[in-house]
Amino acid sequence: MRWGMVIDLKRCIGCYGCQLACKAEHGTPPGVYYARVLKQEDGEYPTVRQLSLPVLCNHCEDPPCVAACPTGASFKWEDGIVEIDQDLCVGCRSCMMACPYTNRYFNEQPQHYFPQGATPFEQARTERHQQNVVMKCNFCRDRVRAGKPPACVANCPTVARVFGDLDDPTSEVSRLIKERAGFTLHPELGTGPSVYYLPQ
Amino acid sequence: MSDVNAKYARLIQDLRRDFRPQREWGEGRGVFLVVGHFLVGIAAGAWLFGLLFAYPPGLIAAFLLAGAGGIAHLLFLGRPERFWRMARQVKTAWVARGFVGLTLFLAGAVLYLPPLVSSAWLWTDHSAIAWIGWLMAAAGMVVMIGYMGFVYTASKGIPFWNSTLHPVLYMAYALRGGAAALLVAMAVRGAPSQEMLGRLTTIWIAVTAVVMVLFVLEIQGALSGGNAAARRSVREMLAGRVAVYFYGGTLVLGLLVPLALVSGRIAPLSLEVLAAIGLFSALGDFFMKYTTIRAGIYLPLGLHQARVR
Amino acid sequence: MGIRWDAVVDLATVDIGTVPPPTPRFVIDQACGPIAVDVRLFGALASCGADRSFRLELPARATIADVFVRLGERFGEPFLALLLDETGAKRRYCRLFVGGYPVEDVNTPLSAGADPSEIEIILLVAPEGG
Amino acid sequence: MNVFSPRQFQTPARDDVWVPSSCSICYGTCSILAHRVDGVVVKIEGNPDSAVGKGRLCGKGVSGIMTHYDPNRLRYPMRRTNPKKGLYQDPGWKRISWEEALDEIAEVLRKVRADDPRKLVVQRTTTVTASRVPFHAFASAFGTPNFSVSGGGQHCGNGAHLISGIMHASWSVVPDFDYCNYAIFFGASKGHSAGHASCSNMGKAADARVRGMKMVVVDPLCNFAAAKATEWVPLRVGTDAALALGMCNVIVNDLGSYDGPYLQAKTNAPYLIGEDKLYVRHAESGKPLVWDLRLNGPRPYDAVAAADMALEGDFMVGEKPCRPAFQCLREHLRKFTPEWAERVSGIPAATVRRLGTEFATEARVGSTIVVDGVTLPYRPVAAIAFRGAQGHRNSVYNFYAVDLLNQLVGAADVVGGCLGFNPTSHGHPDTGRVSYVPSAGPDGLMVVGSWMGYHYPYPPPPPRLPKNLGLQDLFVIGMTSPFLDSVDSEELWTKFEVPYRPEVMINFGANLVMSIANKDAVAESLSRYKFIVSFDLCLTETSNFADILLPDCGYLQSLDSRSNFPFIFSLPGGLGEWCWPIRQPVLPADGEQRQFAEVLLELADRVGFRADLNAAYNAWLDLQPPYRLTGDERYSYENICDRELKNNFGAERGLDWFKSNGVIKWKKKPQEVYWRPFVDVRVPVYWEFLKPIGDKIAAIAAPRGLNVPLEYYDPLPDFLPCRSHCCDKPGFDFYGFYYRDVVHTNSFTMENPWLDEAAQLDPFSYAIAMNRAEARKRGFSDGQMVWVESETGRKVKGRLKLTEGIHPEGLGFAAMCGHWTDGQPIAKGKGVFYNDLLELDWEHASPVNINLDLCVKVRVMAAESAS
Repeated sequence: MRWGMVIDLKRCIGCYGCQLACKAEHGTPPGVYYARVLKQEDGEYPTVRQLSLPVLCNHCEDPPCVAACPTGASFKWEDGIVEIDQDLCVGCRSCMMACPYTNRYFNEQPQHYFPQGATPFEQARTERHQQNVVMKCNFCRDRVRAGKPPACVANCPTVARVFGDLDDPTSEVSRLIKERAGFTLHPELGTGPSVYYLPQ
Repeated sequence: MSDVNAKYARLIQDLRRDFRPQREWGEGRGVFLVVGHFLVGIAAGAWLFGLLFAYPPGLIAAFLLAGAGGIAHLLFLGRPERFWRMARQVKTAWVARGFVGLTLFLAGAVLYLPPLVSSAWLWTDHSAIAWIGWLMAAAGMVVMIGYMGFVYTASKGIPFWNSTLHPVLYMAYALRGGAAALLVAMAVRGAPSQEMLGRLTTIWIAVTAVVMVLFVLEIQGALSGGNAAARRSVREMLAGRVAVYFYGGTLVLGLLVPLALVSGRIAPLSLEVLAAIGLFSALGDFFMKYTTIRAGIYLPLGLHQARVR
Repeated sequence: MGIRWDAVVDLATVDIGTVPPPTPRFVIDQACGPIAVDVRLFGALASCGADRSFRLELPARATIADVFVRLGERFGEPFLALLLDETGAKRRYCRLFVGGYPVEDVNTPLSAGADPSEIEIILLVAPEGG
Repeated sequence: MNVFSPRQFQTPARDDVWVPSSCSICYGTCSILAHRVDGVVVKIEGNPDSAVGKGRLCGKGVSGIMTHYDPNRLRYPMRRTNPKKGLYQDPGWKRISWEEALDEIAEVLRKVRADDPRKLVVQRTTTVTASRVPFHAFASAFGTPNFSVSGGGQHCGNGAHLISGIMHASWSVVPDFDYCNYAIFFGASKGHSAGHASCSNMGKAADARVRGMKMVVVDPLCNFAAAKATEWVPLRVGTDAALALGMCNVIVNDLGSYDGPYLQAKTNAPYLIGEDKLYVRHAESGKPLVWDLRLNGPRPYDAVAAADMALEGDFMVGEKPCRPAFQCLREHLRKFTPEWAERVSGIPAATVRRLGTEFATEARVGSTIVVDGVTLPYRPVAAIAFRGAQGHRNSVYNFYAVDLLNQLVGAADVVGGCLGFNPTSHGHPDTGRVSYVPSAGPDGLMVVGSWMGYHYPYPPPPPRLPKNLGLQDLFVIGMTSPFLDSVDSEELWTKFEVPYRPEVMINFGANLVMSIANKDAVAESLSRYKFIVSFDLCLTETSNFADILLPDCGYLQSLDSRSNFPFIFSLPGGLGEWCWPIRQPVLPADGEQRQFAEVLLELADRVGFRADLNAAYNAWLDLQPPYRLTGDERYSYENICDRELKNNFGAERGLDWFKSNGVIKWKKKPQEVYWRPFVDVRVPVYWEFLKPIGDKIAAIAAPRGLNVPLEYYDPLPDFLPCRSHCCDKPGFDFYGFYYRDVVHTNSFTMENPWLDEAAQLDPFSYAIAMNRAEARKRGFSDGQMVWVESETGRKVKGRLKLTEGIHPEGLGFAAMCGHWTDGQPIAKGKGVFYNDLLELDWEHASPVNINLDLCVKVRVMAAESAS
């Protein structure tokens, strides 16, 4: 059992639906993004391509962040999901330096979005998060265990995201990776990401 | 705009960039991490030379520096009240190892030092307790000299730090710092012998040479290594955000001034001058670490790479 | 362009749907005798001087068109111009309901039931964007 | 995997429910499930039960929570204490009670209604689709024809909707994503960003990409649609018609691969045109004549089999030389050579030729396909235009020219072609409602079966000396008008002897100061009003001009019975399901907020025209016995919604049923989606009706000193330059234009901190896009602050984003940002206020559909860098 995600760059239009659905799901404070969409361009006028790359924690098979964490706050579940136990984090941020995908955030930003203070939503959601610890995506583990896909997957208007078991060769994720030449980011680092991308 | 809001605004700007600078270590409260690493390194070196030269003031200085270094680390942590948890992952995490090393060292020093200073102590410097202390401190010292570089090498997110030279470089820093600390100590408490002072000076010059060579190799490696982020880091250091600290701190204060002093042209080599050399070189080491850390640029997530692969 | 475009589909076999017949679903009684209708004017029509509710007596087999003629006689051309365009056709934004059912075709005959059928007329706002 | 229905989430123990409702962050109005836990909305997800969004939302939709919980929301009615009105005048708001507010408003309305009801202007934002009926009903009942949708229409707008209506009987067009193989987009982002049925289209477009649909995107900027296209074709801003006409010429005159049978059967191509450019008509019936090839003589169009109608040739009818409309079109197109197109648009002639050839080839003219057992014409190509192509002075011809591509190859509302959004509905199987089908109007040309208002695109009413402040009854091709607010409105009203002036405005959520053109023009027109009452969520730059502010309920606190009707507006087009969702309150009103619809009913009672309002609701909702509102009885808005639902879906399916079920849906039939072959209507490939209208308008306007350039009323499309194309002022070498951003809705969402944050992270959202090479030439660097100045000296400031993805002459701005009100602290100072560069007058409006010209020639100057 190893949870993984496939993101189809051919489908993705970079609408930020995932990034914002994630914000709503986790109530992350300003400056903390479990999911993001990167925009870059490639080529020269007029043969140029605008590219969108949705990123999130890769839940690596061999996660450098876990190795670098002195307290064991960063750890890996048996289902492959890498998570942070915020009660254990001392905020040394070694994991942020260790993660080659810059998907970890140190929660020292403002804790609410409006100058007037926390909204009822933020009181209910954001205030569950501890300050001065490192935060990141956990593949919506609670949703997954309740039989629902992660928020970013469930919401994607272009259905660009598929979630499933990478260990099961018959799962849709495995099939897509095989059929459409799925690839991971920075494979040369040997981290074994569980997030795969399908080419444009 | 308040401090947090300023941080937030800057984070947003950073996230828009292809090459995002690391700001967690070395900026704001992060500067305490640099100070901590700096002090702990010197402490380890000082302890080493203190033992070699059987020079108690050096050992005391080392102990004080290590203590200060520990405190600096606590000031850096997001959750200092949980510091003790850092011992948990020694198996994999260099930070954990460093923490254990420092703890060993401090504890050991507490056992070993007192009888050395006052004869009227609960146990003598030849007692088993003292010997255990000596062993613990020595072990801690070894870890403290060794671990720091690996913390950076293990940081896959910052290509500039990945070089295998980093650990060696940090060991050299420790020795150079240690030598410097001893010079200062001797300036304050008086040198046991001219001959010892001479040897120490020679060691300092030798280590300094090694540090310089290693540093140049590291820069050269980063430039030739082919990693855009690493090259970007070097640019930050030589011509970017932290260039001023590099030239002013590392080169002028840390290298030119001490060399000028060593040359003896400015003033005859007195104990005070050697102390000054020690201080300046230590300062230089600080800035060398500071600039290296500040120049850290995260490995970018290239969409081109993602697309073409 | 080999195939006849308009011969492609078989109108006979496919349910192509139609707009519900414009003819209202109230009884159309062919019996002779005058028809009485209560006319109610709303909105702009009500607030332009005309009395907003009155009864009209019309001959047998009268149609909506006849009602318009009477309205013209009663309130004059400017008023009628609000309801009909220069070509004499009912303006689209002039909505007309007989016995509660919408009527578009002005040639629709009126019923001659026992109780007079009620005619509601209102002008709706035309433009919209977005 | 995540398909769950709202019901199974009801847990009695504590408050934890998923409430089915409708989004309202943009007019796309996707169906949502709002998750409420202990009285707090903690999540908004798409409603998988609904065809609108199919359970998925865009970034804006999921962020609605923060718009709802904005602490800057208005909570109490307020009255201004500072009589002086101006852009930077502090109104000095003072809290008042609803009683005071309603009394004062009712008093004002009573006076003006007694005096002249037309002095009331009702204005609404288009964002809340369901506000359409309540405000239209109110205006109709009150008796004013003066209705405005603020910047809506002017910006999206008069060309796109007019021509989609005339040619496809719908509000907008979209490729048949299920079957299309080759789509060419002109300044459109359908399926890739904002817009009607945006989320649903995103999914359909993605499926099409994976299926292998080729997409060519013609746009000065390589962004949302272009990023996913097989080919991006940059062009000079506002010259879309040139490319389209060049392609038409290639298709008709070089390749001759047009769909003759379609043109014969479904267009006015065979109608005979005389030298006066008008139809040659049958003496008795007055019907247009066609040339009957079998009898070799002229006969009324409805008396001849389509196959026998001549498309080409020169004929004599009596003494009159004439030729089929198609012959005229064909001749007319000859002058639009690819080389000419290149000169105008900057697109290489070779590319124009290639695109024309590809389009004609991919059209597979003459082919058929079987869908759900029904044999249908198959034309898997679509030419789609929207906001970008039509937002110009040459609005009509740009859009007309693009749609001609579809008409020439018969790719209109058939499988794989260009589809209107749901132009034909046979209604719900149980009730047969709501059902509508396009019908044949004057001269056999198509009249829409369903529309947003009663100003139908065809047939246009005869022009008259205008009585409406917007002058749409003179410029009858136009729909929404700039003349309510333009700098020359008073001048125009005087010229045309408009017998009254606007005095009172009811504004619903529209931020007119920012949403139409430069703020000074709008400010001037707003300060002319004696009294303005504004329903708002937060203070806006426009509410600054209001006398009384009313705190509206947000969409999570509101009830509406028709989130997505009319279907032609924002129900996804193409195959799939019909779907009727509602909106229902998830949370109670905060403070003294009240939903606008209830307030309007209350006002009608106080002013004393409830009977008229009831009648107006009956008419707008087509309520029929037994659900009609009677007399002046006081119905609540909830009651009216309940009646509409029962009226449409049967007694058992009232509001309660919808509250627990969320939506009702039923399958679309192929003959509804691909209706064109089944409905005997023709569309104009030769706009004969335009000429007489132009002449009539000129006859009214000329004597009154307004020159109407008649070249805009020629029956056949041409390329007519915008003002910006004629600017030769030295230094002014960029065409400024704006585009809709994917994370923002008009000027509304910058105050939502999640969306604002996403926009800040995006390289383009708050920046000004400039071609990198051009920037280098001028010594500009990425991230530099610059001033952008129009010919007339209007200036906006912004941060440059250098990109390879923009035409060298283009300067791209996203959305309508740059707020300055303190009432929206998050939005304040973010992004660039592009509209402030736009002129608002007759000179910059299309003389035919009065669409505002949204491009402007500008120069760029370095500004002292900030941030």
